[in-house]
Amino acid sequence: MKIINKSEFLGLMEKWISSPGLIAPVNVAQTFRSADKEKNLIVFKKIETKDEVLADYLNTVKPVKDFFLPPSTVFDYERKDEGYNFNLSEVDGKETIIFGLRPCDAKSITLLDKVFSEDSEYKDSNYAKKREKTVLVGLACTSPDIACFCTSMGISPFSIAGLDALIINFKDSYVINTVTDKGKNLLGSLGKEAGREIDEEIKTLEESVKLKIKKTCNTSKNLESSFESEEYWTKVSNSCLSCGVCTFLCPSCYCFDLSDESAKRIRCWNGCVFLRFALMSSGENPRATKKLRYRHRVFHKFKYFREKFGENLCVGCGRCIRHCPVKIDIAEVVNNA
Amino acid sequence: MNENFEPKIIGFLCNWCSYAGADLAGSSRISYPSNVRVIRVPCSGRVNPLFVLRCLIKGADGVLVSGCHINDCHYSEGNYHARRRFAVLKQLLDYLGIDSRRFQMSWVSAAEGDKWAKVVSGMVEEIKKAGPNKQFK
Amino acid sequence: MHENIYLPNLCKIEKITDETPDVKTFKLAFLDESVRNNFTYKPGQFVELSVLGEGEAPFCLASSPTRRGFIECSIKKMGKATQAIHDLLEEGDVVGIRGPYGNGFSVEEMKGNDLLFIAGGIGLAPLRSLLNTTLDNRTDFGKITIVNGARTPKDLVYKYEYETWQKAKNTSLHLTVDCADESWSCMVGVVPKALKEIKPCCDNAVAIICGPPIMIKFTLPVLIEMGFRPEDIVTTLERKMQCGFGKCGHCMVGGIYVCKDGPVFNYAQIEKFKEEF
Amino acid sequence: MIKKLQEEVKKLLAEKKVNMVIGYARAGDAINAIPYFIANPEECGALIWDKTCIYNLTNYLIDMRNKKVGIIVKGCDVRSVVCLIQENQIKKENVIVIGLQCAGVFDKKGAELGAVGRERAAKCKSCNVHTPPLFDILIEDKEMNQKVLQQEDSYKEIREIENKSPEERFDYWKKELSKCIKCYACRQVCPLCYCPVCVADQTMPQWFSRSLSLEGNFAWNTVRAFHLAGRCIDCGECERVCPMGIPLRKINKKLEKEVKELFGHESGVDAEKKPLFSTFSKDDPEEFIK
Repeated sequence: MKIINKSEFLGLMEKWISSPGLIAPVNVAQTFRSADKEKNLIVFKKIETKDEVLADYLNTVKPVKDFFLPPSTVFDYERKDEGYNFNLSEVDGKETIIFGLRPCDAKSITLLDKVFSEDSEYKDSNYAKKREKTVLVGLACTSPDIACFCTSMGISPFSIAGLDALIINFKDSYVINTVTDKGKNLLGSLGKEAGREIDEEIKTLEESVKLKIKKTCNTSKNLESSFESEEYWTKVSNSCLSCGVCTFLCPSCYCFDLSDESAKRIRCWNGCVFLRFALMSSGENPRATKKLRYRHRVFHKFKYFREKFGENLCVGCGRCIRHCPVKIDIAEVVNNA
Repeated sequence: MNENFEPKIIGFLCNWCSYAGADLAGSSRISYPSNVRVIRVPCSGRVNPLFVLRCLIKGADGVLVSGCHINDCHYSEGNYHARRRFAVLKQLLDYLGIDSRRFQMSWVSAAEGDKWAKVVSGMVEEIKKAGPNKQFK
Repeated sequence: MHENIYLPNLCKIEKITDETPDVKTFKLAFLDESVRNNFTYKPGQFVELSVLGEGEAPFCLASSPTRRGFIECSIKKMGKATQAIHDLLEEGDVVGIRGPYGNGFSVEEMKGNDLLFIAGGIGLAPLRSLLNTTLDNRTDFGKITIVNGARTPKDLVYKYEYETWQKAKNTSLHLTVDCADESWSCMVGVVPKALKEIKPCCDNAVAIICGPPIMIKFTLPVLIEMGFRPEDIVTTLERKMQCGFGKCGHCMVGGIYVCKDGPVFNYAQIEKFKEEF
Repeated sequence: MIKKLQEEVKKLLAEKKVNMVIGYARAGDAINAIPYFIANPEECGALIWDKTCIYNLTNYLIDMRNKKVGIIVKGCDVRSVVCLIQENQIKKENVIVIGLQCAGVFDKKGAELGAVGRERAAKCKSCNVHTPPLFDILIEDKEMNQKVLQQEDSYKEIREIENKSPEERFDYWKKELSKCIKCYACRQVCPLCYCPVCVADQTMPQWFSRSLSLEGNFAWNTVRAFHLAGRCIDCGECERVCPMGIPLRKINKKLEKEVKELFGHESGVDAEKKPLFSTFSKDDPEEFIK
């Protein structure tokens, strides 16, 4: 690990704004809710000036998947004499740095990689190109809230899975932990060796932050037995509104919708909790009730994805609990299944 | 405003009065600007505010809804409903920042060919002042 | 296959035949020479046909891979995309084709068995692809029985091929309709009832069913009663599909992506799906 | 107050007058409240009532149209029950309304942190229905009557926006509405958004773009607000649930103000009155018509 004082690091960040381009969490709240005193709406945004970048925040509302799997135009086309010619909205392949994402978002990117870039047969070329061209510089999480449960999902507030480098806010300086070679050639040459006792302090700091996380999610439990229990899943999904908040804000939910409009094909987000997600044009809907839909969401995250890829499709970031209009708690649902 | 800007105006004309009025204006050779693309509807009450919204958002420079005068309506209450509906829509569009001159409403009976010409030329003048609708490009 | 998995290949519509008032069969040829030559597929696979600007929808390939140079899709007017296909497309127009997707029928394993084709309405399309493939190398397969049901006589598709199927070696064709009209001479009644009358023998036989879920639901027990083993009953699952390559999530049944791991499953696999299909 | 509420609900369920009661219960994190569906009388102990009970539960009546249901409502929520009855979506004899006298609930942040003394929700500052206008059973709040509940002018922010110039207004709304991610939480939470197929989901015809372009977002939020003109009862749920913090109430309140000024119509007050757009009056204003 290396250590560098804050002002030097911020100076470096300013350089990033111009050279490869920097994306970081910014508070874009203009008038959040008409009466809320705290005006905070934190999202990833392209940075123009240095002071926009936030130092202390819990997490962004929209996860970093919004950058890799954005709701966007896939291609547009115009008629040619014999047919059509397509102009693909290709990724411009420009280098970018994403700073300030939390370890839970970074872990979710490794889960999305399994579906979109590591699938040899059907690889999403745009996604893969963006992944190559982007350097993920995470910021360790020091103040989790009651909805976080990343520790039960195999990661921790300081974990480096999916990151190219991790920055830890340590007293009055930053500790840099470079992970991949992308991270190394961006930050490798910086700061001086941290030395053993700082490593120890970082460890204890990590343990103390871990203790702050009270919520647990028992993922080793075999959900299979509860699949049939009509009564449990009805009780749990009774208050669900079938809106898209949990699936859209979830960093690892990747279901999408392809649709054609006037002169372009667009891909936008979709979620299995919507009523019309599995509705067929013949009018049949295999998942017509809230119970079936919510049960499918939980099983896809905590059973089906694990059977196929070996890991749960959840990183414990707590967004779906924090932003659910009726406070449905997925960790509780899994624990009591 | 550049002079050669020809606004595109969508006109929803009720079949029994305004459409006949416009037809009368044509047959009695009254000259008026030809910017209004007329869509014939059974009654001004048939016009769904969604049509007006979709026209404006898709880039039309102006929308005109024209129907029978009050208690001339062939279906007796179509224009009452339209009047109430579009009074609210006009306020909403204005509140959200869409230039209020872009959506207008008028009563033109089957005998008022000249009034139709006046309404159209008046509206074209105003939309020319308002300029092309680039808000949603 | 394009580098971008969402990009379709362009196809020209060579021929449109009206099968029934709401079903049309489109004969398509790829514009791009190289694609036309090495576009290979298995019976039972499907393609995503898109009318650019209107919409895209999955359709099974009704033509047999043994007859090269063109592909055929039979399309019933149901939703937005199919409405656009039926109303806007004429011969000579260009459509987009993505695919082939899905696992298709495992023709190799069916070699040497008797085949029982059970089709309901537009369900005959994927079976026609398999049927013509088996007829083109007829000697590899045993006895073929075809049971084709529809609601009314004018809902029967591919009438022009019944002749050739009837006359093929060791093949019997049985037609049945739910409600007949005056010109109807063959059986009347739903497919399960017709099956009971025909009583196909079940040893060393594979049953392939395709049609509306209601028909599959009532035909399966009849087949089990007749002694067909669940592994020998093959059917296609109907689900909403959009991407076709196991990512968009619309077609999931349990942990299975029907578009990529299916749509052809045998009944033993389907029983394991906890979610009722 | 909670004791009395629990007894009333237990009595209702025991006498089989209703087969389910919808109320509030404490969430797993012991801070938030969650909607709670009770079928057997023993579970009434879990019922709670305090400032974190911010949800408008009438939304769940829509999927229970043919069952006899008891519902626990605050003053502002019960107006949506009246609206639903007005629009023949639910039959009054199927619903038993348990009204609560309410002195105001937390705003979204307050409800999540459960902090005492946290700011009251904006809608409560200008609330004039502390005692529900319609109820079958009323649960009084003894201390509430003494408190002087001052009433702010609820259209203050609306006037601020009205005084801006059209360009400024468009820029303000363009910035706000471009944040929308079309999760449709505002539609799913609203008790008066019950269309089987929403205009936004229709494909034949597809009214406006599904993409998050300015055109798509503007169209969606405008149509949603217009469909609630003269119906919205200002329960504030749409603004509360919006994850992107778009001030949706400011659009609905504007329409509520216009509808009151133009036609003197107030939503959800009297069950016999016809909804705004299904009737008309001879002397509706028409100076905007040429």
